[in-house]
Amino acid sequence: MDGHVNASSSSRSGAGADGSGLSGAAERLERPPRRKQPRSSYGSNNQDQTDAAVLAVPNVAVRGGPSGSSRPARLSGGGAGPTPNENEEDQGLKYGAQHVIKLFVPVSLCMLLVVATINSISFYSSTDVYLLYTPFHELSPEPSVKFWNALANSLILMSVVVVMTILLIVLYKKRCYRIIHGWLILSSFMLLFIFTYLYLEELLRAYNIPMDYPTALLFMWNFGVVGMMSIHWQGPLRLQQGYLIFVAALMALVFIKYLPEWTAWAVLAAISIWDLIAVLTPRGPLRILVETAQERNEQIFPALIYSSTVIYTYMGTHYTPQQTEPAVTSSPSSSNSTTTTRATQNSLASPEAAVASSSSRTGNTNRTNPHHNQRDDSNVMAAEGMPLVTFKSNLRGNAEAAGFTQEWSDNLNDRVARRQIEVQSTQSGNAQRSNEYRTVTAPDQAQADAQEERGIKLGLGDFIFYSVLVGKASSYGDWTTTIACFVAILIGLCLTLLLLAVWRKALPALPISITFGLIFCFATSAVVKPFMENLSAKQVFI
Amino acid sequence: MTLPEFFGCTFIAFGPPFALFVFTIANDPVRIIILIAAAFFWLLSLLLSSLLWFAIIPLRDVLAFGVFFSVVFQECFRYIIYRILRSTEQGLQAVAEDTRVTDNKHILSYVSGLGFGIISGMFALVNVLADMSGPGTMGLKSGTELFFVTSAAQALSIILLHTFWSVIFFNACDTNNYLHIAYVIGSHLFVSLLTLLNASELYTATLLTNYIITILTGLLAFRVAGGTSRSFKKFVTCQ
Amino acid sequence: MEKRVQAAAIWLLMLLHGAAVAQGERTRDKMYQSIVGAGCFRRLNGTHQTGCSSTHAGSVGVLHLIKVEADLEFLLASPPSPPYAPMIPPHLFTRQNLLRLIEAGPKNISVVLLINKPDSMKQFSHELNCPNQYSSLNNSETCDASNPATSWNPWGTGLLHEDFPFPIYYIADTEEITKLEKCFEKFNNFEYETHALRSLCAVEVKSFMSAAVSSEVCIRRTRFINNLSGSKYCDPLEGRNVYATVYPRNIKTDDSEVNDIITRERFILVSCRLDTASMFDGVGLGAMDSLVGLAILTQVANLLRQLLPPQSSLPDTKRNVLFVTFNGESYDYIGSQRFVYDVERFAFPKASARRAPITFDNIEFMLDIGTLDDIANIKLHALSGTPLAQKLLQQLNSYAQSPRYGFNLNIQSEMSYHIPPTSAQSFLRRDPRFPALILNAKPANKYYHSIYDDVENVAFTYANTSQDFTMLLDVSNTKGFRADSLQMKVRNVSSIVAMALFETLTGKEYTGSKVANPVLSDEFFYCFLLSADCPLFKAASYPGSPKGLPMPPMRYVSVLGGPQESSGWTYRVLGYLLSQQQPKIPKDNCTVLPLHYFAGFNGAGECRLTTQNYSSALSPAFLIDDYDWRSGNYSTWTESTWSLFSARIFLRPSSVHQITTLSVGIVVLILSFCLVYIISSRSEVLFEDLPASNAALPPPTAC
Amino acid sequence: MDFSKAPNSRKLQLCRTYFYAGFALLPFVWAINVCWCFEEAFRKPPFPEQSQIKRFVIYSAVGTLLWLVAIIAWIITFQTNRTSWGATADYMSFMIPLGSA
Repeated sequence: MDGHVNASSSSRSGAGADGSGLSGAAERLERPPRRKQPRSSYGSNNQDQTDAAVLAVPNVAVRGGPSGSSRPARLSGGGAGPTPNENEEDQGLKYGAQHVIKLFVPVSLCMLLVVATINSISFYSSTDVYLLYTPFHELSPEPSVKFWNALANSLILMSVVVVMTILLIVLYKKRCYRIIHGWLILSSFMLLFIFTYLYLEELLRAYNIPMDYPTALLFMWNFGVVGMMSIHWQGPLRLQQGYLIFVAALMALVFIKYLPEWTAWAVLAAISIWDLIAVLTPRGPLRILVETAQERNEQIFPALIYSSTVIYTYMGTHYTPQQTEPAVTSSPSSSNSTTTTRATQNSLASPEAAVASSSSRTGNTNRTNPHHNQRDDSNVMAAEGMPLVTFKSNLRGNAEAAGFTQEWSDNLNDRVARRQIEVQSTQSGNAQRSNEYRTVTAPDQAQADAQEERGIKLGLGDFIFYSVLVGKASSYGDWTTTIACFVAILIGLCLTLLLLAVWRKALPALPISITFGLIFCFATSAVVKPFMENLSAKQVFI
Repeated sequence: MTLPEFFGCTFIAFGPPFALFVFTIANDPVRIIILIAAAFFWLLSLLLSSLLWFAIIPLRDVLAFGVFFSVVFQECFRYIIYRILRSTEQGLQAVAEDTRVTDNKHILSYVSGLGFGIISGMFALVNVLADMSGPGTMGLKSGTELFFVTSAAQALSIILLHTFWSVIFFNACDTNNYLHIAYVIGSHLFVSLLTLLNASELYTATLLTNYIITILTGLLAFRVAGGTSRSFKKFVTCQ
Repeated sequence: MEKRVQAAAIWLLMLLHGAAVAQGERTRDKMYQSIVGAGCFRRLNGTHQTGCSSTHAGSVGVLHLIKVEADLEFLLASPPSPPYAPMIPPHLFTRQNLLRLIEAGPKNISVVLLINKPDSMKQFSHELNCPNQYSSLNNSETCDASNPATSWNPWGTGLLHEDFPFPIYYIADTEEITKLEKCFEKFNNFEYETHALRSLCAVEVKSFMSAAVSSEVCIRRTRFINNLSGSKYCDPLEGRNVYATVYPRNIKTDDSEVNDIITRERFILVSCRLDTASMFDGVGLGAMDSLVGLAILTQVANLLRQLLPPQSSLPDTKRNVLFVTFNGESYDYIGSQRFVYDVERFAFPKASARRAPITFDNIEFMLDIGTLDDIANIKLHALSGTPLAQKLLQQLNSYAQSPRYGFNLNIQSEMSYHIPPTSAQSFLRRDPRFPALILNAKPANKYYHSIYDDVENVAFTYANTSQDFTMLLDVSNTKGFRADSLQMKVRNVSSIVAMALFETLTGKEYTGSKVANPVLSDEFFYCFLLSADCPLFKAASYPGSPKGLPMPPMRYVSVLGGPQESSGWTYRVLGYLLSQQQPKIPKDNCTVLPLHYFAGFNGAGECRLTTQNYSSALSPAFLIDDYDWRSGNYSTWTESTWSLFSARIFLRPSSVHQITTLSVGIVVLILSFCLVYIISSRSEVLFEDLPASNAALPPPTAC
Repeated sequence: MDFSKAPNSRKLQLCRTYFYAGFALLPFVWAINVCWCFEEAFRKPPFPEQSQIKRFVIYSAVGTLLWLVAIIAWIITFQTNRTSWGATADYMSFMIPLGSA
């Protein structure tokens, strides 16, 4: 995804240079080709197989079977008290809590980086150069004109996005992976080298530190290459996460720097709305993409996604929304879309493949098939709750930790698998759904393999736009506003995840957080700030 | 650059809460989330109170008015968050990773109280701290150079007070102990209104009384949370 | 869009409450108070840097008012709480004191404030004793710094050419000064020995200069783009010379070869200096040191334009008078050096002017109007007593002493290498035999190139006789100006010069009674010394064009893109006074030069045939590739770039206070950590009657 | 990717690749290789590839150290001699400080 990020950034910042639709278009194309790349870590084969296997289950499975076997397991697992459903439910929330933190940390880090930069390097807080996509520069003093400028700019950006998306879809259908792939690498390359170079330069300039070329170049070279390796190839997970956070922060800084004052706000608003549309309308561009992805059994770009070592149920879901932002920001969030794509596609994998893989897999599916056959809609909830459970068992190798036997979790997984088929059959169209389920199942088979594969994967799109919001807020030099935005965004994130767990429906991640963020930003700077300043000036504490 | 002053005040105001966070909050996701949620609710209350203050222009300069209502709003939101936590207790029970969160309901109140305290302390102090990192200190036109230290101390007392208040308040709500509720609201009002005296630089008076109240409230919270003189003795003598 | 709605709602709310936007004052507003003033900045030449710069973050010093010389001792002898910022009145702002402050080192003295209290000031000139010493004729006789008698600025301290390790900030406004003094009295001015223990009133000056070392280095660094966004370190001093001729020159039609278009025109070059210099940014009018000369040149131009018969009726119809005002002369003759450089290369006037180039052969002789501090004893300087010089001297004196005009002046002559530092030096440097005559008075300006060379220094009072200043007056008509007034002095000198030139051109003595108009010089000085929003400038600009600012135009040569105010106004004024009215041409056809439409005295507007033009005043050193910066052939002055000048006063906390605060903070931090750890680890003991502990840590540790 | 979960042959291959990659003026890669494979090379119970991994890790560590020393030495020399080198130093500079020689 950073790849996209770069591309976009490059095209944008270089607006003068090559902000032309073409480059943008190219970026948009980048998503799918991942599969061409030899990647064992994220993608991949084993994963697909497993998914396929899971999916396969129903096909091979025979309905009706001894329910008894499952019961005791559940009981043991659930411990005393709650019925399996709510029990699993709770588990869901519990590990939900852990996921939330696992997201809070990187998001906070990203925001921190941006805010720190904004406050220490004046270069990024002053807008002198503009993007090609924002022809109106809001130079006139009166707000009404600024307002219309901002509106026009954001509309232009959105339209660019839409066009790009369509172009992307077309190219994607035409399977021009070469181009897309090349662009991805190129763009991530640019972000990692050129924009880091700029950042380094401004950093040194801000503190007036002399530096010689050999050192600088050596540093850039090492930094960039390692980044490419860990993002596109293989590297320590922490390193990759670090790079992704940095890249997201860089991208956010680029937006803060090159978008005119009000336009930045307008774009934030527009994007979250666009999110809603793209995710919730039946024919959102995302949908189409997902479906094509489903038809072909395609890989996602791991590179474009921040992944902690947690299941990415949520991610898949609030990915989908972001999928659109890439459109807006051209690249950054395209990854999200990819996530969904892969997820869904996996869930819909073709039976044959599934069978094959399943055979290769541990027999546990077959063994467990019986129970979930008999289990029906009552488990739907269970199924949802599941991922977390399974996740847990996988995450910290020993299921016993929470008093669940391995077997129990296995059963759950199978039920999940089962569930998934049913849902899918009923409404295979719903990408988020299916991928939700799929993700559910993902971990347990993957268990043997690399862990991060079932880590939470959050699109850098979120990182970027959260950071843009907070960064913008902090650029006014009022810390209360910054903190308010920060808290608001985190709460928004929480809420998104909560709703996700409650509604079991794909939700865009940006709208809630950004809405909260914007409300609190404006409210704080307009109303709260004077109040608090009056108080703190007189040392009154409330 | 008076960075020393900056760090000094930062440590004074946020050192204890930070320690609390590190040792009692950080390693339980649920607590972190509750902490942030509490902070968010405090923000809401502040937003309401400042809206009120903002809307009623004539009284803008009468800070006591704004303070009074903000206190009221805060307590209302304390109650709201109490309701919410209690209603979701079932869920939490199952959710909590270490069961202590729910077994000992004081933890919830403590965490949310800390959230209240930290955010209010931040809002009160963060801009002052930011201004502190410049080359100068207070006192050119008005105020004394003690301004920053006293602000930090006040902030600390407020943070701790919020924590204690929540503990007392929640428990009081559970046990319908209206006296305690009254005490919480009353002491909160008293402390906030007392700080109005800071404008006239009566630091000793305000700080002393505030800290006395803090200690009293702390003791009360200690009792409420199940501490007794005996247990304290045991604790001190480490048996 | 709901965010928009939200935002809109909030704005609406604010509007609802009218403009009463609640504005809480930030703490920093109570801590800091900004001080308005002018900063000293850094200039560089080929080998050195001069002027001042603050540190990157801004220099902070404790205010200390210097009332008498002795007060400095306190600062120089290991002051209790360094660094300090002495506030020095001009009469103590001497070379010796400044050098002592420099010696004290930046750790003792970090800022110097020059406060505008000229009461006991006797002199204030920080130019060298020999201005432009290093680009003048290389002759011991020309100027001897050690010997006041033969130096051209005996009062000069040369501080303008020193490099200060601290910023110097000039505070002119008395209110600001009282602010500073109040603060000093309130916080600093008692119990000096306890300074270290208490918070002191300090000032922070930000005037960080990008350039360093020398023009060579900073130009190299500026030209060498070493990363994505190259940064600018310094700009060469650059301005515009303004020139005009009495008679319009014919427009060169064909762009034929340079050599065959060399005309047989013969010019009398009348020149003076356009710019001035001072230590601080934006202040310094150079009233006496160069404005008087400029005023005289304008008067002469006006006179000749009106007295002379049409060119055709001259005995030699190829003769003409070329008035040139050289810019940047204060910095090693930038303007005249460039003029010489261009003339040598047939590049003057520049091609775009579409006039035949002027060569040295075309220049009959040069009459350079130098600094006329004391009208009473003007000298005509020349390297050698050529007949030409003798003739002109005789002509000048004949008019100066003739009873019918009653100027009662006596112009001595000095034919030696003791040449004043004026533009002529550039010409003589090229060729000592160049016929250059210099009108210069014995140096009497105690405020040469300083911020105090202003209205008071020339004792100018604006008469504001709103009368036509263009017409010539009868010699007897003084318009009520006293004989010793500046206006009259200028009138006399300019009349004499003009008459002499008239005689030289026409060959016959001037017998008319019309002389220069004192009102013109009155208006002229008003415009250049008090307010650019004045009748003369209005008359000389296009009707309805924006008025000048109600402040005197900046006369520092400045850099490319700098405000070229003085050259701009001079251009208009010369254009107006040296042009011939064309009543027949309507306004609409009066658009393309040399035709220009002026508002005129009464603002009615008139079309005139003008002759004025600009020529670049950028030192040739910046045109020549791989110029040897140390050669000293040309001026190499550059001006550093800077981001901002700002000064603010505040209370600087004592180190004791800071350390205590910090240590208290650390103690609190550590204590709280230990306490919380113990409590949380053994909480089940503390809160015994509870089922489980809320400890977040593994089992209790014994203490 | 999770290194510890990868099959030994893969570990070896990765370690080798990182080691060789380091020769392209990439000391950072070597450093990462050290941190990443250290576990495998020294802490884990012995397995066939371990000896090789160990070798690569040690080489990488040595390389990193050499680079570190070299870089630090260079930086010190440059920063101390920048002014005295004059123009050459300027042409070598990625960032020339404002307001000082």
